[in-house]
This record gives sequence, structure tokens and C-alpha cells, in this order.
Amino acid sequence: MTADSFRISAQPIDVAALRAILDDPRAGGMACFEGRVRDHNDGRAVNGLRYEAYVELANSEGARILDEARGKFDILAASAVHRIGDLAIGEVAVWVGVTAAHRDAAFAACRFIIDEVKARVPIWKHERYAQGDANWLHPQAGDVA
Amino acid sequence: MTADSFRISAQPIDVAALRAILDDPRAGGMACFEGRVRDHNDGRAVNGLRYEAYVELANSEGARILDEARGKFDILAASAVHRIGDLAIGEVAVWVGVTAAHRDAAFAACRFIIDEVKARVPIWKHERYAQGDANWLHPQAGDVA
Amino acid sequence: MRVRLLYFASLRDQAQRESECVEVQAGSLQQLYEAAQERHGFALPRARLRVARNGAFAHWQEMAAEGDEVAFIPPVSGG
Amino acid sequence: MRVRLLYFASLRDQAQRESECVEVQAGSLQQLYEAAQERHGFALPRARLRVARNGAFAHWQEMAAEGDEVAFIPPVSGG
Repeated sequence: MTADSFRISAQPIDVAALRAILDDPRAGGMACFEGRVRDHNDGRAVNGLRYEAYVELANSEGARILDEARGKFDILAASAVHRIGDLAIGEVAVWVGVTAAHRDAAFAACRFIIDEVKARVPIWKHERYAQGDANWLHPQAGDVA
Repeated sequence: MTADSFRISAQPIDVAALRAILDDPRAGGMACFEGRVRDHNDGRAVNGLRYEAYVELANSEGARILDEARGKFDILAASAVHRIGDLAIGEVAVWVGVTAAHRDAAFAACRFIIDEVKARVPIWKHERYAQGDANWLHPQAGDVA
Repeated sequence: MRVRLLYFASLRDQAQRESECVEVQAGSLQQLYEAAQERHGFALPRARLRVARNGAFAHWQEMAAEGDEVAFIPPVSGG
Repeated sequence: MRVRLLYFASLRDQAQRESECVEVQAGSLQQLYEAAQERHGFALPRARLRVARNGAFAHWQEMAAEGDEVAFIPPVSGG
């Protein structure tokens, strides 16, 4: 993985390795966001979940989002990885890191990337609930993510 | 170090350990910010720098900022560490991490904390320039940080 | 002509398969979904989906071509 | 009375010490800085500093008390 890339990963996300890739002597700041598996959603207890992706399109759409971020914000590099497969509570589902000379751009780009990934990249979450049932999440426009 | 604390550290900042302290099954997201030593500032090449702090007051003011963040934003926990001593280019000078059920609050609180730390906590940066001179940074109001 | 359809998430559960090859008359991507929806009883209305053709987002009005791989994209929930 | 003054960053460089104990007349924290500024030639005007007493931020108008530890806080540059 290079600094400027988006990747779908079937393996656990190695945050330390991702941070190291973004090391850059010009960088004054790195903003990052980790999405983790919560033990609840929408008021229901969650035991675990599974993500699946349309991998080919997810990778190209993710790369497009990073390109857009580089066009909109004065950043040095941006990386994002989204996990697929079975995840336990607390595991990292998505990681976004952005380096920039100044923190304004790093924060704004990081926020842009996670928002766009959630809105556009073909990845789906399947939640298993403590009560035994399970559900694919297909949010309506306007749902709180 | 506990999840809800501010600390001045004379040792290198162990980001992996800090992240682990913030693990929380209720957390849907963690926003973090790392400030790193840049190889330039204000157009001048920087070889390295030193931070010093009024440690007693820095720790109490940092703790107050974290309290304010918990009051203003719907977050689960927040930690921040600021390094003092001699740092090389690329080293982590400051780390802020915030967990929350939702990413809006995590991002907003993380940004608030780093902004307030930079504005209020008694820590000073001493830069050594490639040309051989050195300088304490005492920014004027309105300077770009 | 022959096209390959890809199903994800709840569509895959309802179709009980992740893909299928179908023989169809000339038609738009929209018509492909409508036929698949009738065949498999998909709950999601087309207005809530996006469509991709050969690995790139496409428009529902585009006509399918021989050998296309067409994916119906339910509302996403990554992150 | 006796107070202890703490100097940081450029103030410490200019004073060539990180602290000093001084015997002073009754006076405000502002007067303590003005005397130290004259003694050591501090470049920073008081208006750009904050002041702390015994480990907590204080007001320049407060009167110093016997045994106080008073810190002059130049503009900070952490982060």
C-alpha cells in the first residue's frame, strides 16, 4: 500500500503500518479517523458484524474520493482502508489518515473522505443482534450514520 | 495514563498504546490528530526542535480542556499527550484522540482540543534552523499555527 | 444476448445467489433490474439503487450490451 | 517579602536563569513583571504575557503574597 491509496482489506487493519506509510518530513499534522464496530446500533445490542463490498468498484470509487480530496484540500497524502469479512466488537472497520502541512486541511480532508466513503463506496454492513436475528443495513437518505 | 487524561511527556509518544487505552465497545469512531515536527516553518528549513513546558500548569490546563470538551460534545473519552524535550523531524509532538458513538462529535471534540491546547497550554517551541540559528516561537494573535 | 448480473447484500440474500447469467432481449439496465426484481421478489425499489456496468457506475437508461457485467448497488452502509 | 519567579522560553534565555528568589515590596504581579523586565531586559511587553501564581493562572492586578511562586507565561507555541 502506498500513501495515496484506497484499499478494501479482508485482513485486520494494521493502523501502525498505515500511520508509518504516511510519515513525511513536510507533514505538520496527521488527522485520522477510525470507525470501529460498536456493541449497539439504533438501540439494539450488536454481537458482531460482517462487511461485504463490490471490491472492484469499491477500490475505484475509493481512489476517486482520495483524488477529489487532493483536489479540494491542501494536503500531502491521504490513505483509507475498509475492512470486509467478519468483525468482532471493537475491531477497526475503516481507517482514514491525511497528512498536511497544517491541521485545517488535514481535518477537513479526513472528514470529507470518511463522509464520502460512507455515502458512495459499495460496501454493506450486516449486523448480527444479541436477540439472534440479523440485518443488512440499507440506510435511507437522511438516516444518521 | 487513563482514557480521560492530559499528560506532558518527556518520552516519545507511544501512539499504539494511546489508541489501545481508548478502546471502548460503545465507540463507533475515534478521531485523532498527531502533530509532527515539520522540516520547515515560515519558509525556513528546520533541523529539529525542543519543547519545554511549565509542567504543573500545563497538566492542569490540559485537564481543564478535556473537561470542557466532555461538556461541549457527546463523546465517550478523550486523551491528549504533548511531548517535551528534543525532537527530530517527523517525531510526534502532540497526540489527541477522542472516541464517540458518532463521528460528528469525535471530529468536533478532537479539533476543539488541539486548538485549545495550542492556544492555552503553557508549552513553548524552540526551533533550530538549518542555517545555524535558533528561535523561541511566541506567536502573535492571528499568526497561522 | 447474454449478460451477467451481480447481487449484493440483501439482494443477494433474496436472490439466493451472488450472480447469474441471463439471456435477455435488448433493453436498458433499468429493464434488467425490473425483470430481476420480478424474478426474485426484491424488496428494494429501483429508485433506492444505483447501477454499475463492467465495474463502473452507469445510468439506468443505458442499454445493456452482449457480455456486460451489471451490478445492482443497494444503499451502501460502509464505515 | 520573598517570592520566587519562574522564567520560560525566551524569558529564561534573557534572564539566563529559570527561576530566582527576590525580595520585593508589597505590589501586584504586574509590578513584579515590570521590575523583572527592567532587571533582565525582557523584550516581550506584559500585554503579550499571562501570569500564573502557585500553579494556576492569575490576574496581573492581584497582589503578590509572601512565598508565592509567580510564573510569567510568554505566548505559547505547543502543538
